[in-house]
Parts: sequence; C-alpha cells; structure tokens
Amino acid sequence: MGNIVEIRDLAVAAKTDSGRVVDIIKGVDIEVAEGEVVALIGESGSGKTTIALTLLGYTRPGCRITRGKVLVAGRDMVAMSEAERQHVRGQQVAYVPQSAAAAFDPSQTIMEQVVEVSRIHQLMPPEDARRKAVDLFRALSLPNPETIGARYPHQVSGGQLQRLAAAMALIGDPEVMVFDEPTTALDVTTQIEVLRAFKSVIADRNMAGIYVSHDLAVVAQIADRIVVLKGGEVQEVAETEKIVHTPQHAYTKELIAAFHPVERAPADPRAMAQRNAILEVKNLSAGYGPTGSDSQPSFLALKDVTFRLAAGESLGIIGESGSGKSTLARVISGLLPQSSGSVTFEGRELAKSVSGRSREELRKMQIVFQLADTALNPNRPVRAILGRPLTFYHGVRGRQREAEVDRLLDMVRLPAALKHRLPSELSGGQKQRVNLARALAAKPELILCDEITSALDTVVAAAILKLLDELQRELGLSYMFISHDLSTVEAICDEVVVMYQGEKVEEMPTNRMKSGAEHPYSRLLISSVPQLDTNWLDRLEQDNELMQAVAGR
Amino acid sequence: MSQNDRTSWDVTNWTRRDDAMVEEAIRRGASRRDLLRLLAASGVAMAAGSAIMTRATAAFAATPKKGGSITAAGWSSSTADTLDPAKASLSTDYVRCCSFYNRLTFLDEKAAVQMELAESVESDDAKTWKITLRPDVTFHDGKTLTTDDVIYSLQRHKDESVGSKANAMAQQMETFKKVDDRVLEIVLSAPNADLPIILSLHHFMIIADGTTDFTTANGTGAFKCETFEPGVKSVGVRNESYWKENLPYLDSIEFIAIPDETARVNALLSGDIALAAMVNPRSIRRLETIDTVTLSKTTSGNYTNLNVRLDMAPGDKKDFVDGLKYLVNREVIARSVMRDLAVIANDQPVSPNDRYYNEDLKPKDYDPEKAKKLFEKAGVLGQSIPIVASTAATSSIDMAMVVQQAGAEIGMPFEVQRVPSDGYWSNYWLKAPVHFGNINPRPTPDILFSLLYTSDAPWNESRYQSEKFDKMLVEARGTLDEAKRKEIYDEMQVMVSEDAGTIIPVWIANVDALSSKLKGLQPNPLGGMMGYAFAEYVWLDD
Amino acid sequence: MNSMIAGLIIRRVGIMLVSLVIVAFAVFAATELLPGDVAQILLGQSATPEAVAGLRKAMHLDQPAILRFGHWLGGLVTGDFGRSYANNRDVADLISGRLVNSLKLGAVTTLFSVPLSLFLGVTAAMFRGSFYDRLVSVFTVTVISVPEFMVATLAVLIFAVYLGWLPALSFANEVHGLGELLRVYAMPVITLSFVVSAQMIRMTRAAVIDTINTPYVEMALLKGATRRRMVMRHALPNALGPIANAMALSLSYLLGGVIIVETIFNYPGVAKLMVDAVATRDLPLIQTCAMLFCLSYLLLILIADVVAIASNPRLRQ
Amino acid sequence: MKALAASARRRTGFHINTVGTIGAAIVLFWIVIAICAPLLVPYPVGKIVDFDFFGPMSQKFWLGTDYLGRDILSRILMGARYTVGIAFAAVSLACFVGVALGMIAAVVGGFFDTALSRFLDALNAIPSLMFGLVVVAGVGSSIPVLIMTLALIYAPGSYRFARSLAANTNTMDFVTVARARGEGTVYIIREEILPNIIGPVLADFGLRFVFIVLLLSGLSFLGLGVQPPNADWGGLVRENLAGLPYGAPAVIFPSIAIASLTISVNMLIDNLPTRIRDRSA
Repeated sequence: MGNIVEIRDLAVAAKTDSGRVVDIIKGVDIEVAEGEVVALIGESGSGKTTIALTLLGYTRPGCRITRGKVLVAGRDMVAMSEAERQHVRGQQVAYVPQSAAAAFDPSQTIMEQVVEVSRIHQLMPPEDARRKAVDLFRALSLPNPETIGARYPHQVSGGQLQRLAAAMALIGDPEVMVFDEPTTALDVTTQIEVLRAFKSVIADRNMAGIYVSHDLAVVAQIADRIVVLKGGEVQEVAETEKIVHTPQHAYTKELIAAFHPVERAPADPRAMAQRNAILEVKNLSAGYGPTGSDSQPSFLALKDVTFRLAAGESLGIIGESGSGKSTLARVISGLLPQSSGSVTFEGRELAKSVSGRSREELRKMQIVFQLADTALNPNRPVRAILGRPLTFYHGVRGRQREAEVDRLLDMVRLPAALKHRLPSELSGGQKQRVNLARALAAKPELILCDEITSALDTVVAAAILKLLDELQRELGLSYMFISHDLSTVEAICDEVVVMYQGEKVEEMPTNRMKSGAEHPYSRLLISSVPQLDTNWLDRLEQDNELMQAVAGR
Repeated sequence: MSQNDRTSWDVTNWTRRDDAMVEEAIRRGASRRDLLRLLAASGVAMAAGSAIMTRATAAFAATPKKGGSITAAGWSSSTADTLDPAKASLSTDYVRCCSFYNRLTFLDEKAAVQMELAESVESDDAKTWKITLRPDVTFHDGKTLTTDDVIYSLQRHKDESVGSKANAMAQQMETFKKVDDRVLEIVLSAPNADLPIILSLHHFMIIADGTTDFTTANGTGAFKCETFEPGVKSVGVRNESYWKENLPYLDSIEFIAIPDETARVNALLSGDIALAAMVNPRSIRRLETIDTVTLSKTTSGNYTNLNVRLDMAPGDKKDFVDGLKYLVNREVIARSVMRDLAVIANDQPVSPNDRYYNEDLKPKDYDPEKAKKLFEKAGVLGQSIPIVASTAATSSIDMAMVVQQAGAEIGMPFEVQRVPSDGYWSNYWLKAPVHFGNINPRPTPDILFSLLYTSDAPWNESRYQSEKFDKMLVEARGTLDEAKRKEIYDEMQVMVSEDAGTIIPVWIANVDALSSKLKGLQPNPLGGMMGYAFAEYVWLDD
Repeated sequence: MNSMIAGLIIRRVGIMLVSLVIVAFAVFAATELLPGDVAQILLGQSATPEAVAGLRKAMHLDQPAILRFGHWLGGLVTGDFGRSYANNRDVADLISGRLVNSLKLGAVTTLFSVPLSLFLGVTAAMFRGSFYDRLVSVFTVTVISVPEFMVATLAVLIFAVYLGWLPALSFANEVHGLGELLRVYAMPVITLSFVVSAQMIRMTRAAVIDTINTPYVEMALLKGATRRRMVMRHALPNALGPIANAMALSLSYLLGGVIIVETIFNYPGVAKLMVDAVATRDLPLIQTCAMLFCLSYLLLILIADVVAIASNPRLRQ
Repeated sequence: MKALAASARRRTGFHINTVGTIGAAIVLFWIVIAICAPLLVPYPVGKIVDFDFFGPMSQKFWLGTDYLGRDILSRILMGARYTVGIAFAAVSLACFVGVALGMIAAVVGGFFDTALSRFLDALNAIPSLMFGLVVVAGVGSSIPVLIMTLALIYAPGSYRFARSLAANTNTMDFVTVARARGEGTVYIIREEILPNIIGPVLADFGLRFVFIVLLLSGLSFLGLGVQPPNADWGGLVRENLAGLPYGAPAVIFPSIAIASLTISVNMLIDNLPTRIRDRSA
C-alpha cells in the first residue's frame, strides 16, 4: 500500500500583528496510506488545522510555508503554481470544515454550493452533478434527499449541514478527504449520526483521510492511526488502539488521563435533604419577545422548572443547545426577569431583576460565564478586573485591595505577577481562572457556572474542575454547574438536572446517571457521549425514533 | 471679498435699494419748481464725463443687423424673481421688465427724460398732470393700449396687498381720471415737477388692465415672453409688431443669472453666454488679453462708504471721526481693492463728473500718525471698535480690512464683523455705530444732500445735523444763478467732507464683459447693461 | 418574501411619516427663528411700516405661526403644498421642474458613479494589498480630500474654457439626443461623482473584504474556485446589504447637498431653490424642499433595506 | 492559532507603519503650525504688502500674494489656526455629544433609545450644507456659531456609529457580569463600554474631522466663515478663486493645505497604530 499523502519536514511561519515572524509548524513528517484515515489530535494552537490545510496547498492569511514538501499523490502542493493548486482542490483533495453553518454561503441554495466543485472543474454536466449530489445525500442518510438541496443553509439543522458539507466534498470524488473538527460544533446526540455517516462513506469509497480533532473519543471511532501534536511538533504517532490503551509519550498519557476524570464521591442524599436549601426554584418560566395576553413572552425558553440546591452542594444542569439551561442561569441571577415562578435564595424570595435586589444578595450569588474571552473586559488589567468587586462589595481600596487581589490570584493558583496583564495576554486556562477569581472576590455563597470548561482544552478543563472542587472544600461554596458535557458534570456535581426544550425532564444523583436514568431523553443523551473505545460507535444501540426527533430539531 | 460676491440668496441688492432711494429723493424734492431742468442739465454733464468705453466704442459706428439669438447673464436671481413690475427688485427683474414692457417715459444714456408710451406729459401747476398716450400701441396679446391699462398699472401700486416697491411713491398720485382712450389726468396730493422722472421708474411699467397673473408677461415691449422660470431663466422672442421702428434687432434673448463671478466669466469665455454683467476687477487682466471679449466700463457716482454715527460712541467724539478719515488709505483701496477701477474720492457724495463738483476739496492723505494722535485725543486709542461690513455693500469687507490693518499698525484694533448680506440693509445699515453703506448715482447734488445729509434726511447715514447746511440746501434750490449755486454747493461739499461721519474713499466703476460680436451696448449712467434696457438695442455682428 | 418586504415597507412608511413631521417642525421652528420676515424682505428698503403690515395681512403672515404650520400641514395631507410667499406661485409648480432637473442630474450621476464605485471597490478588495489596491485607495483618499468647488472650477477651466469641449453651464432643459445630454451633464456629473464615489468605493471595498474573510469564501477557495469566482459569486452577493446601505447614504447627498455644484454650473435644481427660499423666508417652499430631501433620504434607505433583504435569504423569511 | 495571536499581542507597544507615520507627521506639523502661527508669519495677515495681486512665488513672498496683494504664506499659516482649530473643536464636540448619547442609548435602551434614534435620524435627513446655511444666515457667522453648527451637523452620525458599537459591546459577557454585580449605568458606560469602543471611535473622529474641514471650506465658499482679516483655508481658496485662471499660488497653496491635512488624517486613521486597531477588532 503506497502513501497517498506524504508530508516531509513541513514548516509554516506566521507573521504576528507586531510584524514578528514565528514558526507555528516546526518540521513535521506525516504520511497517509491509501484508504487510511489518520487523525491529527492536539489542543488549540498545536497546529493541527494548519497542517491539514497544507494538503490543499493553502495557508491562512499571514501564514506561509517556509520549507518542506506536501506530496499528494506524488505531486508537491508547495511547489505548485496557484492555478495548479486550484485544479487539485476539490478534485483530488477535498475539505470538510469545522463549522458547516459558517462554511455555507448564506445567499445560495445548498445544491448550488454542493455541485459548485463540478462546475468549477467542469467535471460533468450540471444535471449529472445534481443527480450525483442527491445520491450522496442519500448515502449520508440525509432526510428528503431529493429536495433538501433546494433549501438555503439556514433552513437545515447543524447536523444535516455537516453531512451536506461532506457531500460537497465528495462530489468531486477526491482521493483524500480533510476533515477539520467536523463534529465539534454539534450536540452529542447529533454527533453520532454525523460520525456514522462519515464512517460509512469513507469505508464505501475506500478513501484516505485526515481527521483533525481535539476529542480523542471521537477520533477513536474513525481513525486508523493517530498523530499527537503539540506546539507544532509531532509528539507520538501510533495505531489508534495503541494510543488509547498504551500511550507512550507523556503528553499523550496526560490527554488520556484527562479523559478519565476522578468521579466525585456523592453526597449523602439524606444529609443533603437536611441541609438548608441555599437556592430554591419554583415553577420558573421565562422567555423572550413581547409579552402576550397570558402574561407570558412569545417565546418561552424556560417552562415551569422547579428544583432545590442544598448549601455546600453542587447541582449540575445538563442539556443540549436550546434546552434553556443558560436562560435558567440568567433568570436566577436576575439578568432576565422571569414571567412566572419564584427564586428563593437563603430562604428569601429574590426580586425579579438585578435592580430590585440588594447589594448583599447580589454579592452572595455570582455568575461565571463560559467564554473567558468575552467575560473579561479586554481593556482592563487583571488587578482592575479583580479589584472592582472588592471595592464594589466590600469597599476595599488601596494597598489592602492589592493584597486581596494577590490572595485571590493565589486562591486560583495563579502567580501574583499576572495581575498587571491584560486578558489578551493570558492563556485560555488562566483567563478562566481569573474569571473565577472575580466571582470569588465577592466572597459569594453560590456560584452559577455557565459552561465554564466547555471552551477549554481537555487537560486545562480538568485542572479547572479540580480547582473548583478544592475551592468548594475550602470555602464551603455551592455551585450550580451548567454544562452540555456529561463527564464534567460527573466530576463535580452531586445532583444532576436534565433539561430538554426548556423543561426539566429528570433529576437524579450524579452516580446514578449512567445506570439509573429513567427518562428516554436522559438515556439518549447519556448514551451519546463518546467513549474512549474504538468500538463504541459500532456497538452503540439507540432508540432511533427518539434520535431522529432530537436530531431533526 | 470682491465686488461681485453676490450669491443667489442675496436678495437685497443695491439696485432695489437704489431705486427706492431715487424714488424717495424725488418724492422729497417735490416742492421744487426747477428740479426737472436741473436734472437734465446735470445729467448731460455727468454722462459726458463718466462713460468710458474700451473696445466697445468702435461699435458705435457699425450698422445694426437684424437676427440672431443670445444668452445674457446677470449676477443675481432667486425664486423671488418676478414679472410683476411692482415687485421687481433685482437687476434681473429690471432687465426682464425692460424687454417685455414699456414705461410712459424713460431716462436715456444722458439721463434725460424721453417719452416712451406717453406722447406727452404736461402740467401747468405740477399738481394736475395730463398724459397723452402714443397711438396704435398693442400688447403682446393684440389688445390696444388705452388709458385704462395705464390707470390700472399705476393705481395698483397704492394697494398694500400688491406689495409694490413703489408703494410710497405711488401714494402721492391721488386720483386718476380717464379723459378718453388716449388721455388721462393724474392729480397729485402736492405739486411735484418730477412726475415725468417718477414715471420712468422700472416699477411703473405699463401692464394690461386687470392683469393679476404674472407667470408670463403681457406687455407692449420689444420681446414677447416665451419662458419664465423664477430663479432660472427667461426667454423672450422678438415682438414683430413692436411699435418702435426697426427694433429690436435680436430674434430672441435668454436671460439668466450666474451668481458666481468666476462661473459667469468662464461661461462667457466658453461661449455659452454673450454678456456677463458686472465682472470682478481681478478678472479684467485676463479678459483684456482675450480677443473675443469686449469690456464696457462705466464710472459713475456709485460709492461704498464707511459711516460713523455721530450720535453714539465712538463717533460722538469728533476726533475719532477725523482720525478715521486720515486712517483710510484711499490709494490702497483704489489700487488693491478696486484694481484701479475707481477714482479717489473726498468724503462727499458729489462725483467729479458733476459740474457742481468742488475741485478745490482734496481727499485727505493717508496719515496714520495724525490719526493716532487724534484717536489718542478722543481717548479711544487701543479700544477695540467693531466695523460692520458685508458683501451686500460692494467691496466693503476688503475696505474694512484695509482700515483694520492700518489701525493695527498704530495700536488701534478694529474688529471687522462680516455679517450676512441677507438682511444687511434692514438690520445693520444706518444702525451700527460704524458700518458700511453703498450709494448709487443721483442726478443732482440736491437729491444726494436731501436724501443723505439734511437733518431730516431719511438715510442720514452718520446722523449729521446742521441747521446751516439745511438752510443752504433750500437756498441752493431756489437759486437760479449757476455761479452762486456752485458756490453754495462747494461749501456744502466741504461741510460734508469735514463734519459728516461718512467716509467716501473712492468712486466705483462697473464693468460688463461681452462677446465682441455683441454690438450696440452703450454705457448708461444709471447702471450696467445699458441701465438694464440693453435687450432691444443690441445686435449680433459676425 | 413579498409579505416580509411589504411589512417592512409599511413599517418604514410609518417611521417616514413620523420623521417627516419632526423635520417639518424643526425646519419650521428654525425659519421662525431667522430674523426678518418675508414681507419685509420682499419690500426691502422701500418698506414702510404700513406697506409691510398690509403685505403681511395679505399673505396671512399676521396669523400665529403655529396656525400657519398647521394650515400648511393640513394642506399637505390633501396634496396641496401651498403657495410660495415670494412669488405667489404654486409650490408644486415651482418645485416640479427643478425636481425633475435634480432627479435627472442625480440619476445620471448615479448611473455613472455606482457602477464605477462598485467596480473599483470590488476589484480593490479582490486584489487587496496589491499595487492596484493602493492606487485605488490613494485615489479615493485624494478625492475625498479635495473641496468640490475646486474640482468643479478646475474642470470648467480645463474642459470648457481652454479646451472648449464641454459647455461651462448646464441647462437641463432642451437637451436633444444622447450626445448632447452627455456633453451637458459631463462636468457636473464628473464633479458630483468625485464627491460621492470616494465613500462608496471605500465602503464597497470594506464590505467585500469583510465577506472575503468569512469561512464560506475560504471554503470556495478550498473547492478550487478562482479569485474572481470567490469574489463575484460568494463575497459580493453577501456584501450587497452593507454596500447598498453605504450607497444610499452617499446618494442621498445628490438631491440636497449639491448647492455648490448647482451654483458653479448654474444648474437649476432643488438645492438652489431651497437656498433661495431660505433667503426670502419663503416658508412653504422651505418646508416642501426639506420634506423632499428627507423623503428622498428615507426612500434611499428603504431601497437599501429592500436590497439587503432581497440579497439575504435569511432575512427573507 | 489562538496561542499564536496571544503571543503576538504580548509584544505590545504601538506599532505604526510608514504611511501612518507620514500621515501622523503631517497632522502634527499642522497642529504645531496652528499653535505657533503668530510666531512664524513673515507679514501681518491683513497687510497689503504687494502692489500686484495674485503675485507669483518669490524670494520676498514665498507663496505669492493674494487678490489684495497680501502674503499668502502668512495667511495660510494663520488659516491653519482656524481650519484645524474649528474643525477640531467641532469634531470634538460632535463626537463627545454623539458618543455619550450613543452609549447611553445603547446601555439604557427602551423608549429613550428609540426616540433619540428616531429624532437624530430625522435630523440626518436634512442636507448638512443647507442646515449650515440656515443657521449661519439666522444667527450670523462667528467662531462659536460655526463650531456649534458643524458639531450639530455631525453629532447624529457620531451617535449612530457609537450606538451600534456600544450596542455590540453591551451584549458582551463582561458587561453582563458587571450588570449582574449591580453596577450602575455610569460605571458600565465609563469603565466597561467606553474603553472598548474608543479605537473605532477615534478612527471615526478622524474621518469626521476630514468631513468637517471640507464642510467648513464649503461654507466659506458660500461666503460664511471666519471673520476677516483672517480666513480659514477654504475661505482663502474661495477669495482667491479668481486667480485660478492665472495659475496663482494664492489659490493653489491653500488647496494643497486642505488636501494635505485631510489626506494625512485619512492616512493616519487608515493606518492607526496597531494597538488601537487590536482593540477595535
């Protein structure tokens, strides 16, 4: 079996904003045999997407291939002229983008874009191309294959778009497919279908592929071999099974370890019931849009939700996008007034909006957002970000405030020297710690964590979770932990609430999640989380009808 | 700013005001018996001395030709443009009225009264006037001219709702009596020998009886109105049955206004128009080098003056006024501001072309040191004194800057306040302590003095008060001895020059530029474009 | 889609009416604050108090200001724009001819400048960073920076006076044939295009570059599309919304903002009409002109919105 | 990629390219001239120093003389005060008012936002030159009136711009956090919104500055502007326009001055120092 792709000593340089040139890929060798799928895995900044794109002879603006070869079917993409590369793209090498929702031109129908490759390269008459596209839609098990092409991208769901993107790539019968995190933006239940579709077309056509992902469990289902990248260099290359079960390199081991979080020892339910409820939510409904005659908003994002959180405990809220879990956090924190129902904090009912609550009430309940990038004011240094709540809630100023800031940074395990930096000068994990420290500055009783680990790399996320756990022990905090990622919730929560389309479908202790879920949706959701097991996808059996209903949303 | 900085919203311009002044002067002079004779006499003298033609002079000899069409451009127009002679206010209106209508009388290039629609205007007592109309004059719509038309045309000015500019003037015409179709009688409220001159005013154009709609013009004039768009243009075509023999020469004339002087000159140079009225002295250097352009220059009694009100600070201190007279650098104004299209004047309004002009009265020299001493004496040295100027008063801003600079050099800071030309005459002129005015030619010293300098003069710009002066004026009116009158006027000129607060630095010339193919344009002392009546007299020569 | 656009138009028309009333009132108040009134200005220095009073009465100026405003507004509803104070003509008559002229000039300028701006903007975006792109941006910056009366006067001097190719004045009427039309309109159109194009080119370039940086244009590139195809098929259609908006803003200048060009070329358009009206305090005329400018501005914005919606399937629903 | 960008930003400081440097230099040059003009003028601005008008460039009069025979160099140097000064004051006022109202509208929202936006939009529909004419015709032309008028003309645009930027920032999580903390509107505007929109606002400031210089010269063309003997550059061009057929330096140099200022401001804002750019991104 010959190698269809051979990357030899590839180096890519990028020009920074300040005009400095840095190497982001530092001499990488990768080969892909015919019919083989190789996964590139690594955290953000590892250079995996950059490498994948060189297969199409493309680098993002500001980047440049400085040395090495990228041989596709024996021809060097680096040395080629731009016209030759255009000829190769779409025909020999095709690309499936990370977010199909963004990669489809919103102003054209799907069919036009799917057959565009054949039009550009004049592969076949438009009629034939259309027929072929419909066949591909069918092969990718898309609903209504005959008519789906006439729709515009915004009219189909994310999971379908991702499969349509694959159809778009397959129309030119490429020899190599490049998948760039094709399922990262999807909900877990949707991800399964997409993965299955990919897997089957690759197998059918015996194509070679490069599969870029940060998610080992996903990669384990589809790749033959895995290349582990870090900082633009290859750390380890091995068969999937070997990587998963017997990783050699320290970094790979770390990756695998992060996948198996320490399970939390569940609190005693009886003890919990005895403890005072710090937060009680009763029949909470809220939504957006103009209020109708029934005094309910036109779009209800939250319907009649009731639960209770005991002091010192952690409650997980899980659900997929659109389940209303973030709305729940906004309502509890007073950012979005509820249309009905009540929120009781430490035995006192809270006013609907921030302006009606006392400063003390606000102080005791803090909210931490998912994206530290947007949650921190990019123009204020860390000390100002942390200092403000100190001054605001506790009136601390001057030297005392500086000392408090240092203490807070220490509490989230950050060096005090960081306080002079701007958020943009921090790494993702550091930002999230600062984000957390700001909430801690208020000396709260309860922290609402809205997907705080979702945007982080696995290893970093695991560290943050550990920190949260420690802080809870030290400070006796209560958490309401919102996430779509079940393993995260598993790691930190005592109790789990499952949300679906704005409603609470089930509540259970965390340790019963895998075995004891009763509601069909809960079961579907929980079973859809990929396992670090190469055969997981093939063995998975699910309620197809329910899955369709969920995926077709 | 230059002399021609008139913009389209500059509705108040000198011509309208000028006419108002003439009217007023004549009205006030009504008691005088021999005004008419004096008018004619001085007019001759003035026209002889004042009209200077450059290359256009040669055109006098040529034989007029019929045919051809031209476009001519004035300098101001607006939506207030009108074909209603009663409301005419801009040069543009006058040009149009002159081409579409006729008056009972008109003033020729020598400022002498000539009969137009009237065959005769007679009176024994200057109170009851008998006017006989020319026979066989028809309106453009074919109707024959009768006394009814004349009575209607004159009487409507008395109706306030018409908004006539000549309302005040017309009030003295007490009754109109139709004798027959060709003869009418006008009885004045008081005797006025000047009625023939009054009737030559542009506002007293004769329109058909009962006309209220002025979207087009139904007159007896040389051209029929084909198109009229206010603020845009008018087109007149030859009136084939015009009662004046052989006139007009042109087949048609389009009249427009181009407020921007540069644009106006450029349009002439590119051949788009055949006449550009009122060109900037600074364009003349260029125009003189171009063969296809002729310049028509008229020097008359027009002047822009700096007025200091004697009845309020700082003009109540005579030394200030005297100092200012020495501070005005007349030579610089004539040379730099007017580019030599001006004659240095001596602070009194009688022009050098007038036979009553006092030759011995010399202009004050520019003497800043003397001025400084006088200012010091008046106790105003170092005080910032505002001078109000506006493009409404020709070249006043430039003149103000000359004075300002001279003041700055002796430690006398003048603050030039440029105000909008819009509303200048009603809001600033005669009102501000130190301001500019602009006065147009008057046929006699009597009119000038009674209009501008007697104690009860309506436009006593500097509030000059002198019983002696008032008496002398009355005396001169009644004096038939020319030498004696000259003597009195000479002294009055000295009085004005020395004691009044009106500083008249230079006499200003008007220059019209025309295509050298356009012939027959003669300078008229009453204004550019042949006193606005050029349309029927000019012809095209190849 | 149609109902969507219809709904939008209805909503817009409502907003327009509100805006128009605001503008009408603002203009009315501003003119009331100006010193002097139409009667005094019409009569000038020959005005005696009696004559002014008589004329004011005849023109109903003695009525309270607010009553006159209400009267005018009432007339407007019935399609009566009132009569000009200055010359007692129907405002509608006065404006119609001028408006046609302005619209003609505006239309010719639009026909010339919009394709030019689109072409330059799109090509500059396509070859971003190239010498050509720099040339275009130097051109636009220069054009943006030169006062329009300079451009106009220079153009007249060169093309009319020295070369004699084009007339120095532009009369909108009596134009026979296309050749003459081009000759007559050439200079004002060139001058105006200078003024309006620069901003349009800049905005077009920026909008296209914005869309070029999107993943779907990158996707087109990865499908093997040429640069041209990327820009024309994918970037431009998606940039149409912002481009249309920028163009509407620029073109709204063409009706009321062209006083200088109208002055220099002696072109009888509505801008000069309104300036005249201000000078004579001719309220009905001022009001109507102001309404007209406001209306044209709002209409252009509406058109831009419709273009944005028509070019974006997401908004169409 | 993210790490790369982060590491690049860590090397902050202000980086500015050549074009931006040239632009900044010219702008700075004119600002210095505007401040020091009285010390630099070879002749008094109002003094007629030459018998000729529209005199050529010479040893004595570097940039020739104007229509009255005054030294053009002196007039341009002093004119810088008015052009740069008035434009700067007007644009500052317009941006201050516009940005302040825009941020308040974006943060407060609701009826205040709708009413204000609607009203300012309607004002925007009145052609600017026309508006200037009406005001100046009404209250006369003095420097404060000019500044106020120009500011009023450009405030609605500035408002719109700032409002949309602030509305974007307003949805950011850090603002939400501040709001959840219980912070007041003033704090949110001053500390959370303003620092994040200041970059684009500055760029907008520059662009508006250019437009105001041009509008000011347009008003001067129509005869309204600074009081004599001084003149802003537009006024200089206007009063010497008759010299254009003679190719007089009196009309050419003021035009060059206007163009150099506006072009350089454009160059500067198109190539703002990178740090400011990053904020806007």
